[in-house]
Amino acid sequence: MTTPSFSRDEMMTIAAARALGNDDVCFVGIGAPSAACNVARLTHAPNITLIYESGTIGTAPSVLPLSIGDGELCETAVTTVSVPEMFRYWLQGGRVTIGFLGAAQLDRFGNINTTVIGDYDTPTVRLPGGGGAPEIASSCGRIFITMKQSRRGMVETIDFVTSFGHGTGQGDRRALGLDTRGPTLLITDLAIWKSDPETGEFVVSSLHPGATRQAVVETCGWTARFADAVEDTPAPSELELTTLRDLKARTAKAHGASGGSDS
Amino acid sequence: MTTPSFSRDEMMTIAAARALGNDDVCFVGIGAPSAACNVARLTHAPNITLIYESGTIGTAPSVLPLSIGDGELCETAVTTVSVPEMFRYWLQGGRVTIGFLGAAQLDRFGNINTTVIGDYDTPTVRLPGGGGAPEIASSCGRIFITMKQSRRGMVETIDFVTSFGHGTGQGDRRALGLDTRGPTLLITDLAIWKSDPETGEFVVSSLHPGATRQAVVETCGWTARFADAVEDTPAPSELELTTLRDLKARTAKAHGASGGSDS
Amino acid sequence: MARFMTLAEAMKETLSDGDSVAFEGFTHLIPHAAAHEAIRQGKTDLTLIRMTPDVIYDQMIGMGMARRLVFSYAGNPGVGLLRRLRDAVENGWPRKLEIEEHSHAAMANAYEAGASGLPMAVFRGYKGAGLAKVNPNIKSVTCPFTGEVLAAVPALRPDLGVIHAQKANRQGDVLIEGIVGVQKEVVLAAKRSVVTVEEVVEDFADVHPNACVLPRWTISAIAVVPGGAHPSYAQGYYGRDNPSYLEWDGIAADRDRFRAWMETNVLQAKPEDFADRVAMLEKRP
Amino acid sequence: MARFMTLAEAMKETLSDGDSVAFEGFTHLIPHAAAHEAIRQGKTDLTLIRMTPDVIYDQMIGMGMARRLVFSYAGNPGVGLLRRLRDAVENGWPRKLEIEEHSHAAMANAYEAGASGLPMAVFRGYKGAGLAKVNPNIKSVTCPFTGEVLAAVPALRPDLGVIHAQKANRQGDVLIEGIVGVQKEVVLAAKRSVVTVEEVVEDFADVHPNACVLPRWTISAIAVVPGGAHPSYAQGYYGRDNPSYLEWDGIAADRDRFRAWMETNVLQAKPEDFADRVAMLEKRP
Repeated sequence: MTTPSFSRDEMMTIAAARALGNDDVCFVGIGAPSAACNVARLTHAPNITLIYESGTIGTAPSVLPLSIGDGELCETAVTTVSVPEMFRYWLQGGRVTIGFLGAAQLDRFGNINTTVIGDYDTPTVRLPGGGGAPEIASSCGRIFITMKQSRRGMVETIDFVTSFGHGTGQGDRRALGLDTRGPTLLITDLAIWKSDPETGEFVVSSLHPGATRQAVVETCGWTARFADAVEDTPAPSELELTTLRDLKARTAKAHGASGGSDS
Repeated sequence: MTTPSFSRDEMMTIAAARALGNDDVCFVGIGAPSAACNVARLTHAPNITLIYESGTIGTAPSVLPLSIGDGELCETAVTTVSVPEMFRYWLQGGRVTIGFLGAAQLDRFGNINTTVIGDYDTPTVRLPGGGGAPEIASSCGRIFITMKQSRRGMVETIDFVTSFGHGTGQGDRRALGLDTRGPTLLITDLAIWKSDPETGEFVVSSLHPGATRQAVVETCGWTARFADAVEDTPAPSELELTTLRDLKARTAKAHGASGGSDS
Repeated sequence: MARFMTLAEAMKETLSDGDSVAFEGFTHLIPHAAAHEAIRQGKTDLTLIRMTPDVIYDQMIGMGMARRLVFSYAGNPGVGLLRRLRDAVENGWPRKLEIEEHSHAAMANAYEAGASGLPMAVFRGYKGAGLAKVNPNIKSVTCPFTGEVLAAVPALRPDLGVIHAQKANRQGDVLIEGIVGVQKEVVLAAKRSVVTVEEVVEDFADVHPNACVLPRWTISAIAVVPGGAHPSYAQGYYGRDNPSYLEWDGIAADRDRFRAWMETNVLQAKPEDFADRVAMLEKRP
Repeated sequence: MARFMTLAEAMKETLSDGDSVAFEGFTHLIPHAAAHEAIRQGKTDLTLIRMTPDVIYDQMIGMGMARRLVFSYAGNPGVGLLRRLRDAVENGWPRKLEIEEHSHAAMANAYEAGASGLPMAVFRGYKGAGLAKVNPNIKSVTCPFTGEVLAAVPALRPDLGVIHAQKANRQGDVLIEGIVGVQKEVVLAAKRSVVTVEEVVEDFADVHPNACVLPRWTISAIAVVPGGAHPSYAQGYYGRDNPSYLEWDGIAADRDRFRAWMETNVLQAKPEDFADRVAMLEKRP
């Protein structure tokens, strides 16, 4: 077994960064990979607009925030607005092209649970809840989801629909009056999954270096589908990796050894 | 005939100023007597809060503005907010104790017309319209009206209800779900009129120096009612008159000879 | 994404005959230069939207450019009535003008709803007011929690929003300070937007974090037009030219005098002329 | 009208058992000192309202002060779950906690509606979301113009709103800068309000005209508590004390350790202690 020059976590973050473009307006909610967004900004997408739900618009932090409301976000932002304005004018106003969400539980249709494990009224585990996710999922042009693969996280049926993806398949969004595209991309530590335009299901479209089909299947609670032609995710470039590691190093230095959490 | 040491206009403005208190939050709409509000602020009510609908809160102009959005209002304000916020948080929020309104036509129940003379669709005279008046009339704690008396302005029936006073009498406001008091005071160049708590009609409660019952009756298009005990409005004090005249002089100097309009 | 261009290019690219357009400004920062450019380009059949149509809409209406007016207070601020508007409403000159009339609260809420991507604005208003009887776009919704009946009006979503602002930075972000009115809302509510600015600066490094800034990607076109708000004012740049507002009352009182004034001061003029018009005005802090 | 008083007096005068209260702050300016004072005063049966209940609500819930929680995201920012809150919801310790759960958009809109004097907030939300099925306070209204069905939630009108801000002037006006969250809205929406501030200054003469300022007559009580947001931060005064947030995860994990920590650091402490806690923190620009 060779020691890779990068970790799975790093690959996941860099694959997510690559999916972002210069013209994107990206809503970085709680739990979302602000590392990915900032790597994109520091590499191929210098003009990307990053919005954190605390009200900071067009922010460009030199270190990763520990929370979605760190002072650095405000200090480097184009403008900082109130939270009601953020949700009314900016998110609901339809100005955000990409919303990033994480998940405690995810199903194959991109429906997400971050509310409870077990029954809502008598939960086994009370999770933090949805925060901005229900409206991020409906108002952003597209939704990107990032999470590490596990059978506990990627499940056949989620316990609670915190935010709506494609419901039980394509067409469900339109039936609810949603004209945004919903989850189109799932980036894990093993693969890139894309939403099938016909069924709304996530389908593996690219495997990260070193990841196998078997590893994907074994760490996924639903029956994983693969595209006809599964591609190989290019390994992180020198620039990508250096940018990410420098960002993490600056963050650790600024916040102490504990720094660098994405939430 | 003696020459009074003050004009009827000055008496009207000063009588209106006296009706305002230190704790009042006063919404000074278009056409309203900002002279009265500022005389109050410069004499007995230094802590009165003046709000202009342009968004300026707690303003303290040294000269009278020519418009409700003069720069001086912003420069001297505690804060300046957007116009949507002004109408949502501040006016609709129920924070304004007194709204000042003027009128092209007024009836005895404090209903006001500033929209059209004649029919709405084929008007004889197209007036500017209501601006903030419809919601000022409903959202402020009390409404004070100032106008010069004339049979053309104080009429039996107004052509259009721009803003609602007491409708056809007391009880009509409550029937509409309004829990504010509506017009309680009418200050003219001849008299102070108060709203009868029983009928909602304006009743003359005080005659200005030199004004007679006959003059009031002759310049009012409805049958004027007088209180059982009609008082004499005290003549302007030296301080009141000096304050008003200094304000007007500063205003004329700042804006040129044309300055000093209240609208 | 904001592109810097001349005012002539900006209005040509963004405004078409038949469009709905809001030239907004609340006494402060009224986009006179942009309105004059639209007049020079002879745009027609417009639906003009504005809380406080004043001199510029009196001019556009008098030139016969407007098919319809959506508004809440039509006056010459500090002076009185708008005489070209009156002539259009009372006499149909130079053409008939449809009007949709609201209160300030309704218009402000309707812009806010437009900026918020909502189809309607909900507020407590129009209680007992005559406008609710003559304007079919004033409806109501009932609160499902309290049963209270609230007013509802359609959101305003103009094809084009036009404002004047103090400055842009090189990236195209726009800063508005002082009486900010509904300017942010109209840009966010509109499908396209044009902003004229007094100047372009390198960056906004020292600006207050909560100042009113429109990010570059919310704006279609920026044109640098010093003095472009004249005879309105631009806080920090120049004061209000009150005599011009008073003078307008006389100009607008007579159809021929109006036409002659427009020919000289608008049709034969250029955006660059605005800088001269404010040169002698007191600089406001 | 704002009156200056001690924090102990302010909380005693404004908060009663059984009240609904919102201690608001969005990562920035969280009113820790005020929450600790409420804990010392042993208030009980409270309905706690907040978009992002974090450490202070974990503490109040762990002390058994809360009957009900209205919220949209319950986490320790940058760290993880709230262990006292979980213990209350999952095990009813130290008492059962009713919850009313919303999304951020709903809560932000509900505060905005409260500040606006409306009975409800209307927004486009909860489409397909599970909360709409379990929270009876999520209803809908239909747009009378387009037929679109929009979400409606009751306005938030707490008995008391509590915030921390950078400064007050001598007259009692309050200035909030940076990430302003829903702080203005909660003060305007609440029946009574308490503001703790870092300092009192003579006046705000040099402040930006559109900065977030709460006029004195919108506030009930102001208490000067330097460091009163610790371990949250106050832009311009001190940075966030991240280790304290991490430490909380361990403290809250164990009921006994929690009780002991509260005894030492809250029950036996004073508002004045907060100044010491931020003395060593980096000053943020």
